[in-house]
Amino acid sequence: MCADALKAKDYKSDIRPVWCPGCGDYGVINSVQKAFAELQISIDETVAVSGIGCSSRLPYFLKTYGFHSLHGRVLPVATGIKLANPKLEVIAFGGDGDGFSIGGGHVPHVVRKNTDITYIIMDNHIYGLTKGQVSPTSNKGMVTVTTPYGSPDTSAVNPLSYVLTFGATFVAQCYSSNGKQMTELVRKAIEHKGFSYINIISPCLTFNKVDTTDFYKESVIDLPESHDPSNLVSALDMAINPPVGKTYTGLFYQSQKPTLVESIKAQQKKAGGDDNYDIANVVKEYKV
Amino acid sequence: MCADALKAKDYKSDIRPVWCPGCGDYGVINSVQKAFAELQISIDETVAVSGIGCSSRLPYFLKTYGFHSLHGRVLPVATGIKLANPKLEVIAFGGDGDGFSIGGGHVPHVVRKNTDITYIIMDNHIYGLTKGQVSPTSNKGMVTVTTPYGSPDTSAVNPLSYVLTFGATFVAQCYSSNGKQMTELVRKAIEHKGFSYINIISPCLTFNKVDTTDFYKESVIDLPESHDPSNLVSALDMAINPPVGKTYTGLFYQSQKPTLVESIKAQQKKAGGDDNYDIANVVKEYKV
Amino acid sequence: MSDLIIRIGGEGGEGIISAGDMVAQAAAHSGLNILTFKTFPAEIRGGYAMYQTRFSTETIKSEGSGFQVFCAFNQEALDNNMEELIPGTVLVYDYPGGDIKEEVKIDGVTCYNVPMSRIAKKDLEMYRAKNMVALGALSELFDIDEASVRETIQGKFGKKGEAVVNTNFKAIEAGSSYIKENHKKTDQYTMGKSDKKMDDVIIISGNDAAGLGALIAGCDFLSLYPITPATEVAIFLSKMLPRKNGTIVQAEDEIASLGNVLGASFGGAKAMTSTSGPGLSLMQELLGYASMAELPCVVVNVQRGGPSTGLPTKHEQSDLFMAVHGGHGDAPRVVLSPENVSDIIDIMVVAFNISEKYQIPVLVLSDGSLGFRTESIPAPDPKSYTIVNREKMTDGQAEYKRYQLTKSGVSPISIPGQPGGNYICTGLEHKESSAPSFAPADHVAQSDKRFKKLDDVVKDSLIPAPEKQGDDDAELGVMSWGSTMGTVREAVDMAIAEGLKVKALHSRLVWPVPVDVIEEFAKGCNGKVLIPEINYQGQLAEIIKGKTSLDPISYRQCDGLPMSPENLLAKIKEVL
Amino acid sequence: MSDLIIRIGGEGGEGIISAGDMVAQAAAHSGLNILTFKTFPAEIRGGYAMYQTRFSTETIKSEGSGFQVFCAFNQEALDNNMEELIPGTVLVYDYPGGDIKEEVKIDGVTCYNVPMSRIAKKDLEMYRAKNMVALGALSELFDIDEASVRETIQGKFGKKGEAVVNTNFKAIEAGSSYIKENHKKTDQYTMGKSDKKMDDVIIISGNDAAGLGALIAGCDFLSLYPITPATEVAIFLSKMLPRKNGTIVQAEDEIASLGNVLGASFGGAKAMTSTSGPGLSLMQELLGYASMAELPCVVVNVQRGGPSTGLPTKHEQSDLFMAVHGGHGDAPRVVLSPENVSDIIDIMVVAFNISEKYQIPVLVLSDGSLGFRTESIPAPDPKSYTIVNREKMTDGQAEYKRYQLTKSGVSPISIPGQPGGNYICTGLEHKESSAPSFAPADHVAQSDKRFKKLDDVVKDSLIPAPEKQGDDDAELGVMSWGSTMGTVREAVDMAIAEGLKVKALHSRLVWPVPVDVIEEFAKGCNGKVLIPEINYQGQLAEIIKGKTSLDPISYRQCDGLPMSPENLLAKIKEVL
Ligand SMILES: Cc1ncc(C[n+]2csc(CCOP(=O)(O)OP(=O)(O)O)c2C)c(N)n1
Ligand SMILES: Cc1ncc(C[n+]2csc(CCOP(=O)(O)OP(=O)(O)O)c2C)c(N)n1
Ligand code: SF4
Ligand code: SF4
Ligand SMILES: [Mg+2]
Ligand SMILES: [Mg+2]
Repeated sequence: MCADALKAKDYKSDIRPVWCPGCGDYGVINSVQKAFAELQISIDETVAVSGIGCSSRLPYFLKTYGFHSLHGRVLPVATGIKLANPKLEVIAFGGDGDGFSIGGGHVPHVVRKNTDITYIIMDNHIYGLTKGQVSPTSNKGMVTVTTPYGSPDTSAVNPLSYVLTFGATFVAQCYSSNGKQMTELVRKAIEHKGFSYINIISPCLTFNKVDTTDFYKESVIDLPESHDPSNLVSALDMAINPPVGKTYTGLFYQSQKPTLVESIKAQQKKAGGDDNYDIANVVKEYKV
Repeated sequence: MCADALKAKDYKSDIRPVWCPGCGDYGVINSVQKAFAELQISIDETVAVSGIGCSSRLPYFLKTYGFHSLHGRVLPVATGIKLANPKLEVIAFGGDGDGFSIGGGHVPHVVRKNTDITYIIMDNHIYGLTKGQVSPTSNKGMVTVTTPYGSPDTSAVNPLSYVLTFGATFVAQCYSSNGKQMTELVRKAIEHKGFSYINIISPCLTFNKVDTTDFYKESVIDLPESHDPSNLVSALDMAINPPVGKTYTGLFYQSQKPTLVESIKAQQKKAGGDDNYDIANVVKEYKV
Repeated sequence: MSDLIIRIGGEGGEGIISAGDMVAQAAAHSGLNILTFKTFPAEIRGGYAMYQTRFSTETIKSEGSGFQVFCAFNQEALDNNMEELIPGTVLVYDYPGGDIKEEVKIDGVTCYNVPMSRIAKKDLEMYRAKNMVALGALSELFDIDEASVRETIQGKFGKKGEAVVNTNFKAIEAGSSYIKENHKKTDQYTMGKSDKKMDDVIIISGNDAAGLGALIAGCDFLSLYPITPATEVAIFLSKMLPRKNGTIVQAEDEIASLGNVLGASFGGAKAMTSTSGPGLSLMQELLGYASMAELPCVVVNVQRGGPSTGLPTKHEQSDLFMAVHGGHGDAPRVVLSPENVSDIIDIMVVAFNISEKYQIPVLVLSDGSLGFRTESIPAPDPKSYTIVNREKMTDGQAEYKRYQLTKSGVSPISIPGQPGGNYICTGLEHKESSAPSFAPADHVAQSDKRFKKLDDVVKDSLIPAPEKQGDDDAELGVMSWGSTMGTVREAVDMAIAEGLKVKALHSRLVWPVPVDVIEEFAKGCNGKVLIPEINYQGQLAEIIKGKTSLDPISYRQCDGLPMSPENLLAKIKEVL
Repeated sequence: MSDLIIRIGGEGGEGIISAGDMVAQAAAHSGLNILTFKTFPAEIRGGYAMYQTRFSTETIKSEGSGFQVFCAFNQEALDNNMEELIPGTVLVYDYPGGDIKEEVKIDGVTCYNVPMSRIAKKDLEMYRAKNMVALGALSELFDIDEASVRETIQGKFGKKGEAVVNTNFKAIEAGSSYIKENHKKTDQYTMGKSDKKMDDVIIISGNDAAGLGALIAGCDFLSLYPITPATEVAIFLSKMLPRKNGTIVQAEDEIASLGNVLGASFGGAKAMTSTSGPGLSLMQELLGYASMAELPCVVVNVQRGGPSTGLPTKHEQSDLFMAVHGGHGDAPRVVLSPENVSDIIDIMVVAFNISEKYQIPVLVLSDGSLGFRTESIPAPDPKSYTIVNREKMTDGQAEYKRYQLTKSGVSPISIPGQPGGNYICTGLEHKESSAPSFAPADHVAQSDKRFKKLDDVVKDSLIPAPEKQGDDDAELGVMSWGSTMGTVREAVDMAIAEGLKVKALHSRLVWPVPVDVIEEFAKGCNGKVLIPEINYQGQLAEIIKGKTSLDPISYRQCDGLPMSPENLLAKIKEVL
């Protein structure tokens, strides 16, 4: 690295994070800044996009361009930004509720189109910002303010199999207390061409008294060495069937497919796309 | 059957279907009416719910209660009806666009809660009612009015793996020209306790010139005898990897899990649920 | 001056639309102005469909009132139009051998039977040619220029080969022969002809024109979700945008569409979406975001009959309240409404210009009648338009503040990629820097900033000034919006011709309300202003009343149809 | 009469809220009326939080104006309130050893320092007890009844065991001892006491009260999506509904919530959802469906600062335009707005009654101030309320028509399960039978049917008649809506006490506008009507202007805070 290389702290904005002390999201932003530094990513050509939630506040604390959108709308917005200017590095951030509850309808389509963005979810199995209600990744029976008699939802959403089903080309999971692995995976996700997804287990100390750091200390384990990230069926298996009481972290799956930007460029080519196309030609086609 | 048993035609309403001649949806409604007759389903205690689309017109042509909701909203509405009165048989109908595009955000949650309804999609790989645009089940490259240079969507949605991923407890596929199989599967789906899903391949003769009846005549085949519908991995495999150029029909998967109605009843029990609960008790809790 | 309306009615799918299109094309070929009007069922097949064309040597301002000639393809069409078959009109109908089982006789109406179905099916053995037989009969009866008809058929079927063209010629001839052999023309209607040079005329629908206007404005991004009656805007742009390396996306729903658009606009694109009522309802939250984050964007809303799914293929102007007041909180927007097909092109350019200049969402309210109708209009010259782009942050600026408080409320915007322009686009209330703030002073200052823009919009010369029609001194003023403005023009012309003291004001800017202009207009007629519109509640009238000193007379029609000038004239006389 | 306002301010998470709650509880224990007001940051941690309690022997109508006593937990809190620390007020502040580094002296302000942080941390070795130390100091200074404070602590911590209770007692004592040992009271404020029997008084927040009202009304279905500041309505019902075998669902988003509700209503349930601005924006399409399909449903919208994500924890009344005019097409709704916590209970019952009776969606507009505040109110008697249920189809009816045209616009509804009641609930325009129809006559007739209901709603005695305050003959009338009505009551009382000729009208029905009552009210003051409200555009004023002959004077405050009676009184004097 040359002398004026950007350091992790150079990616910090002037705004101080507002998360509770001990929130997993602090670990996430640290790794993101480190990964940025490792890649020497351009501050001016990167956009951090988010929805609404504690986790969705992350872009404020980065020095890049940012877009704090609406609850659940991070993916459509990120798509628009990337398509407007494919040169930009577009990274979407959000929470489990933002991504899989109100925003869940966008996921299949952004994934299956292999949209050229990186999507990082801070999964705390709870709605943090609204002070502790069940989220789609909360387990059945969880007691929260809106489920005082236990959540009636038979199965939780599994973020990894969710995106794998729709054809995601990069899928990983990590844990907010494991900075080294997290930084590496964030870097790889950004480097990946096409849609990349990272599910970061990022505990909410304030409102989730079930899935705590103590709980994860025991349960988070690395994917087995034998797992081949080019094998989709194995990836699904690792996602759905980890050993009882355990959760795998690591790179589940990676592959290459045409990306949305590539497909749209191909369309433009087919249409004879020309930056200086004269609209008068269109008018002519309507002549009597 | 006794003398005054209901016949398929007794489930027909006075409104004449408005589909194009040859539309696959005619076959669907025939099988639905036959399955109703086989089950001797009550006209007054059944509700046919739908979204918006050619296929979503189906409830008008049934004599049961009906709810023609909004584009994409069939599942939330069907859920509300079932929860308001669990005695009702609630059957949701719709198209591939209605269900997996604008309505796609509801699918994961209605499925994972094992909501006690039957969901029948008439999948024609196109937007019929709006006159032929790509749908989420259309293949990449498809030329339509809004994709004159071919659809850029890298992968299509696979309805079967979609609902299997979220834990659907009854998943089947059939073809609108195979009345016998269709009637049997519709009957089984209605009999199933919990969420049941049937994907009916129902060609749009008017706007889909790719996935036509001629095409399906060759490509639709029965699931292999060896397939065990209690095996989820096999079901996913059959859904994702049929023989090249082929599509399986039959019962992919069936299992039992607590249903949403059961879970909610359990909550009420925990709360000491009492139909005649006196609200004055609540007021007391707020006394100074 | 010649002015003739020919209406064709029948079952959806019988080729009504293409027969009508050809009549219109042929007329335009003969140098006439045309304005068409179609309605069709919300179902894909079956149900009553209608296509009418108005021809004139003069500029056409509206669909007109009723018709002079009606061509019935079946009994339902005949029944539906029976009331309008008044003395002096002409009926051409499919008989015998078709759906109409009895000969028709109506007092004062000239009736010509033509066995269209029978000729197509039996004589020509091609049932789908029924509409061409009808076209032949109509051409013969009303003197539609034969060469022009042939040219139109050649243009339409040429690509499919000589055989197809000839088949259609044969059907046309069969129709015209039947008339020649069986009828003697007893009515006085003929389409006429004009020597006008048609070199610089195009025939285009309102929806295509909206797309064309967007192209001219420099739009390079569209995200859409299909919906009747707006889909054609997107179809047009799907074809055209890639030609200039623009991007089009069919999104998963309307929320995603506007999300795409706002992302693209932030990224520097001139972005838009097109939709109709139900879609616009879904966009309300993100529209509020655009107001708050000050992102330029254009939404074209082609209105249909409401509420809810309503009457998807029918004409109505009932989304004004939502356009103006739809989202939560106090969020400024601009609402424009074009008057006719030619105007749509201009108004789309204005929409983009205003949106870029003020960094504000602009809604363009078109409607079913305007979207579906075609008109012959002067070919626009793309180069002749003024194009405005957003004021960008100057490169190399120190301490850039995205939401800086300025006199105009507009602050320069940086585009990702610009060094030193980093900020966070946000829907939270914020400081000038874009950092969140819930301090009372920031909310007050930033609210002022956002709303201040509207003061300048009202006066901006980029928006065509409201046009006055008639003498300033009048007993009654008439105002409307959207396609009903055309009806007002025609009705007020008629009223003035009859010597009535009536005037009109035509404004494309609906919101913010151009209060001063309206007050001044109302003064000349002692505040007596009639506002006709196609909705139940009298939405424009209520908005004008809420914003000005006027207490307008609201005249509402809400039956899925445009308002006819005759109808409005009658109302004008009633209130005078 | 005693009337005292104590405000506590500090960093979110320092226990401000629970200290404030305890002050309020203790006061209520001593027989006083209380009304509290809190604001907290949109972030989970950090940022300025504030809790104030107003105590009085009389009925309390609003948050009041400013405070008499301010207790500062840190420098930011002190800074934020410096302007309001006017002569005559009292400051209690954390010093030395806390965040505030210098002794405070302000002209005319009595300042008592209490080293709350130091006492908690050093002396007691429990930092989180800072708020209890403060509570002890306040009790000592302002004569808050000791027994009541102890009872409150017992009530709050009793379940956690003796040890916890004692710890808190110790902290309280430390605070009061500090005052005894170091200060001599020099101000004149004391909380006072009343002999009022508190047996039939409850302390409840506005959000809980909304839930309670729903329970009383017979609500048995709630679907919700969490959102500040409305979540507590759902939290309340999540706990309570299952007790009566009711159903609650946390849906995937607000669209699904209202979808659930409409399905449940169709199925026969009394169903509702609770939300705030962004959620209500997303519900617009389905709300239009409810109007079209004539499904009863109640939506409680607890407003927050807008537009967009805006100021999620701040007070504002800016969703009125959307509530009235939000969706596409012409869709009738009813909008009600409660005045205070007690009123919310009643208005929720009214909302369900009207919704059931007229088969129409009813929106209840609460707001951040009303939702979060607690009040001591008379305990409601659930049995004393009139409950109205929808008119069902009579069993065994022949040829049932769901959308039959009736004089009132309301037609009996069948519930699935009723033999012979089969119909299709639809968002398409339809015939009386419910079969789709796009015929002009059906659209006209069914639109009339839908809107006719509003004529009866305005006159319905189920809705409390607008209340008049002051003499009919006055120089100025004042009107508002929601929680600002309380401010109007107090300010108008003050004005009248000063001999000014002012009166007020208080209507819970906001839409349809009760035109006749308002016109009559305005007559008595020559049409001079002032409309204060907490939004930027003056939304109620514009709506009233659009619907009546009034040209109201609009007075807007839009800074995230409620309007103070003093402030309004000044405005009243200005315009008189
Ligand atoms: C349309 C809308 N509905 C609801 C909300 C309220 N809301 C804000 S954040 C949030 C959920 C946050 O949970 P998650 O996405 O998991 O993020 P976390 O706070 O846990 O990081 C909700 C419901 C909103 N802002 N907008
Ligand atoms: C909010 C909204 N957006 C768009 C539409 C227009 N629309 C009606 S049906 C339809 C798609 C129909 O496709 P599908 O669901 O596959 O049904 P099909 O007609 O093919 O049976 C669309 C986009 C609408 N009615 N509402
Ligand atoms: S509430 Fe939970 S998720 Fe939010 S900042 Fe605190 S610890 Fe983190
Ligand atoms: S358009 Fe297609 S889906 Fe619709 S009715 Fe016709 S054939 Fe069926
Ligand atoms: Mg979360
Ligand atoms: Mg389809």
